[in-house]
Amino acid sequence: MQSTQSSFENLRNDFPILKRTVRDNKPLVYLDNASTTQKPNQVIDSITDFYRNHNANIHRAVYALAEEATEAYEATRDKIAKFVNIKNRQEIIFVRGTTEAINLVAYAWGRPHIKEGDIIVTTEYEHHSNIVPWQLLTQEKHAKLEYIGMGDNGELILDDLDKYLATGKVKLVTFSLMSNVLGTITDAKKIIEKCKAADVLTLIDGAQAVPHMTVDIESLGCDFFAFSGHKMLGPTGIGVLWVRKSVLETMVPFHGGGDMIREVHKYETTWNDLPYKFEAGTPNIADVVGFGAAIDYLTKIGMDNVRDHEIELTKYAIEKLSAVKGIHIYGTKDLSKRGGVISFNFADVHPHDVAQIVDEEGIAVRSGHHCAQVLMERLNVAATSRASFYIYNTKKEVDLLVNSLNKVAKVFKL
Amino acid sequence: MQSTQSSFENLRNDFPILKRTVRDNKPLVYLDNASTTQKPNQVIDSITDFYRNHNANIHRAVYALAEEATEAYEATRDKIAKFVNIKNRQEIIFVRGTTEAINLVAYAWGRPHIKEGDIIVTTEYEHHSNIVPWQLLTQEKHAKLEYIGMGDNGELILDDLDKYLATGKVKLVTFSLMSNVLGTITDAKKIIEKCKAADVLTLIDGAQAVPHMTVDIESLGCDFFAFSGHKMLGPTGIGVLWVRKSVLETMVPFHGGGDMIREVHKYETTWNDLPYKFEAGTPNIADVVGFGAAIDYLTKIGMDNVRDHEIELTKYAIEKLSAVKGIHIYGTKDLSKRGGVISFNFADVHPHDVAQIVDEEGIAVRSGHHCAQVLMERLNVAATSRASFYIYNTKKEVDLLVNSLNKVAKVFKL
Amino acid sequence: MTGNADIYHEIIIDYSRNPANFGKIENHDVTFHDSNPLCGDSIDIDMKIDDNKVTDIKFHGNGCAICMACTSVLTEITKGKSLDDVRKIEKHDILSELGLEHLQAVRIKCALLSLKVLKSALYTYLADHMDDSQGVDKLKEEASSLY
Amino acid sequence: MTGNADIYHEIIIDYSRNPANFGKIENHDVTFHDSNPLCGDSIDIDMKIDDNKVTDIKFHGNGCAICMACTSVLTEITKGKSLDDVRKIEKHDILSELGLEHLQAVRIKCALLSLKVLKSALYTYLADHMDDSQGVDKLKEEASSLY
Ligand SMILES: Cc1ncc(COP(=O)(O)O)c(C=O)c1O
Ligand SMILES: Cc1ncc(COP(=O)(O)O)c(C=O)c1O
Repeated sequence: MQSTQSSFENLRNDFPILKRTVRDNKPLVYLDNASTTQKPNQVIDSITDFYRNHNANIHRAVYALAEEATEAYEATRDKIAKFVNIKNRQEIIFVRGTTEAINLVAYAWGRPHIKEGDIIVTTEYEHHSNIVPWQLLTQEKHAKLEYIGMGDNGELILDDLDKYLATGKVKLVTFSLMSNVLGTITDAKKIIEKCKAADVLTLIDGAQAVPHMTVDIESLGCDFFAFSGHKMLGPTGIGVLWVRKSVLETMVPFHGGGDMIREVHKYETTWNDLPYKFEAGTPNIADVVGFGAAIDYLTKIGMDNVRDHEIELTKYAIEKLSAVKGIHIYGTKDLSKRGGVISFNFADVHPHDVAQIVDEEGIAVRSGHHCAQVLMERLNVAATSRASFYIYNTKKEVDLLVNSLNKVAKVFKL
Repeated sequence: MQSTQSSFENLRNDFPILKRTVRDNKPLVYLDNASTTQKPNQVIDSITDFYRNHNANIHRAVYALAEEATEAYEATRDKIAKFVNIKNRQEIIFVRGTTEAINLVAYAWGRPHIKEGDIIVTTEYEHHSNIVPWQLLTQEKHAKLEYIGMGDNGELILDDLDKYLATGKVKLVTFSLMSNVLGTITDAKKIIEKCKAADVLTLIDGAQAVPHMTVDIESLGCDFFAFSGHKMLGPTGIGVLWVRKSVLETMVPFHGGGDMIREVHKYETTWNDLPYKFEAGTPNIADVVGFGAAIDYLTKIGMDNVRDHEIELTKYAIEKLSAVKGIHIYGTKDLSKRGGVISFNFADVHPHDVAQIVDEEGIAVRSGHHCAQVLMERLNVAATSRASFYIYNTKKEVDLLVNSLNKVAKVFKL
Repeated sequence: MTGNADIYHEIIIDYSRNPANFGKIENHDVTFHDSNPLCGDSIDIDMKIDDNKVTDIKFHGNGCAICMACTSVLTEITKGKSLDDVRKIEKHDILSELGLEHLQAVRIKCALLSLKVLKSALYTYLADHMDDSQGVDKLKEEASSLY
Repeated sequence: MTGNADIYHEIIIDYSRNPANFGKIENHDVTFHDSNPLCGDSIDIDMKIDDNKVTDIKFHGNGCAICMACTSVLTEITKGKSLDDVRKIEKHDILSELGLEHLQAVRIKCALLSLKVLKSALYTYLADHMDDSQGVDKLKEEASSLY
């Protein structure tokens, strides 16, 4: 596919919800893609097809349907491996989403490895799901949680990392590859290089990065990587945890139950091979299949094209929004260092009120703390409004957003 | 709806997969319902409709789609409350399935409450998901896991429970309301009565019971109750944990992340109200909605009618199978004490070989240990074959199963 | 779906910029803090209570126009009332005052956060000052089931 | 989907009722146990090894007809072979012997469980008897990636 605005316009036909109107017959302008994305027919149909033609539980039965279901389920593992460049499919664990992935690491790796006095390092711009699990873990183990600070340009201050690494007590450095509030793309290579030199493991929260740019886990060199299907055209309820095999082998089971065992006896149990040891119980089979369809869809477009499209939209949006009197945009304006997530505030109007008024015009933007209250404290605001783009968004939609902000100005007499 | 065989025959039209053929153009006879059930159009369509018309993340945004998605998601909580008689919707937590539900209890209730020397009691006929989490917990805490034994009639020996309760050390008794191998319906009222008298909490694994009979959690009087959507016409990836509020209030968070917090600061965090404290991250929204459609569907049929239909089928199947030379059926033949799950062995033929040969005739039965290896040890077998029924199965399908067993006899020269 | 834009009438906008009873009471008899986990709105209410009457009430915190306007109205209604009468304040009293009866579910939480804080403050005060633990429990239940 | 019923030919049925080399070796030089987590099939292999040759091999355990037949054939192939030759045994050697080349994925595990056990046993033996840790690691990898 060619990366032109018009070819991206054509994609819109694949997304039935984009034909909807909301409120007073206004066409839907969906700009909350950092929260969750819409789904193309290809993904919806693959789920329907699974239930209509192949549904069965996987791995355990010999009959035809079970064979087909297992094949479809495992095929997604291979698609993921290819999509983000993972060499060994045994390292890919299906989870509900990024949140479960990170909690799995905190329990199954963190509890046996983190000891009193150890340090886990996160950053000031993390999503709650990359903060709270580490608070719980460090509190339990009497270890410490430290933060890499953020500069006013929305980028991390890596000197902070050096300072913590110098203590020799750091066991894990965990960070988002792209901020869900500011869109900042983290300099992962530099962080991982420093951590490797200090023999410290790294976890990447890829929830915002994987949907929007080419990601190559092999060449990043991290040890854990997490992302969610629903933020990249896939269904809700499915995500991925990748763990380097040498690390995965040092982890204890997370959930006990069916499929993760080798032999269960009354008083002792042995574990299944990787990755099944970490996939207890009936998994979300149909949505794994649907996730595979989402990856096919994105692969066909090409992730570099997705990124180009979003850079173009973001550039246009920053220009247009900056021209509105009273709008303050957070984060860097260097487009090579940011994704298509734009957080802003509008004079003294609370983001909730902004969101509510633009919603009357059919425009869906998010307002609030975006599950990043530590960052809100750092920015010294209670909340922001946020517009975030995906492949189906257009410049015309940016114009509609800007127009609707004029209505906010009118209501609030700005 | 009237509970006649013909009205149940009509239901088959709602299930597109039942029109499929498998292998050599054989019509599909699906008899692995204890593992997972097929889905009616009503459920499939509700998922499709969600993605085509209402998809958004829930709870946090003010725009129209988010409002609709949140309403649809929360409506299922109310449907569940009504379906299994739960008085307080705040006690209902959405999880991936029964396995996650039980693990959640083991972590969030078990870890703060179980101490060295305490006893947790389970039973010999539990699914691995109601054994392994307790092995992990009791090993960590230097506590003990004990088993209520099973008699040759497939029923629990409740004297064992008395013996353990008499020690005064039991903190939890956990059991399946219906065995997934033998179909035995546990005498839950009697167990709970004994436990209440001893001030001991009870957990019910309702994975097999809720799909097949009327369940009234309020009148059962247990403290924890778990079940899975995919075993009752619902999508994969969604299940329920119910916890009595007074117990839920003593539980620590399980997963940390978005939606489960009230306020996150760098070094401390406060928790959201129930049940959200236990629902971290983006949940499996579309499948929660689909689960609601499954409950609507079952409600319309009436669970007493479902039970009657299955008793009739089971009676017929036990008669027919017993007439085949070399077939041994496990468990009780008292139909008032068992559900529609029939485990059997056929002379010296390994269940895998039975399953494979009948699969050639289009018949899907399960073979293996059914995630119940402790029960297999108790029965002194490595595996069994298992046929399990649901609303769409017919007597004709039972006949086809019996016919296909004749082919097994021929191949193995019985 | 009905339109919601008309909720932003003059009174709401005015209150949001000039909230009533905004501030702190240094020597309060009771104070309570709560926040809305979904959006981060955050409210503290301080009260002076003499002779079972709310003789002064002030709030501070951060919220949207709806939240600020409702909190303003709530404090105005509360001031001077007996504790018994404060207990009787219902969501309808605030919503109707501002024409917000048809607010959508997610914004109801913005509108009623302050009522939740007020009821919790009252509960806290009463728990310290009365023996009737049953009445206090009922109040606690009431506060937590407001939305 | 192709039919699979023809896999149940005479030889398989015979082996399943009368497995070759079934039993235990009391004074074995190496033994290994593994099971198939999905179905519960479970196999132990004992070997006598003299002068880098498998001089005796026996197995016991429980499995379906496919598992029993494949294990029988595997032990027959193995007996008398040098360790180097045992290392070279591949899945194809067993599957083709029994006409099982087109077995579906889930049954492949029944067919190859014993090969996995054999390779693991060999790895265990070599780890104790040789210094070339690299070769041993490779063998371990090989065993675990059989299916
Ligand atoms: C009795 C019982 N408990 C628990 C489970 C586990 O349920 P799930 O795989 O949906 O987590 C099952 C189903 O396999 C079951 O039959
Ligand atoms: C950066 C980041 N991390 C983690 C998450 C959590 O993902 P999920 O809600 O799918 O578990 C999100 C999305 O909300 C996110 O943007």
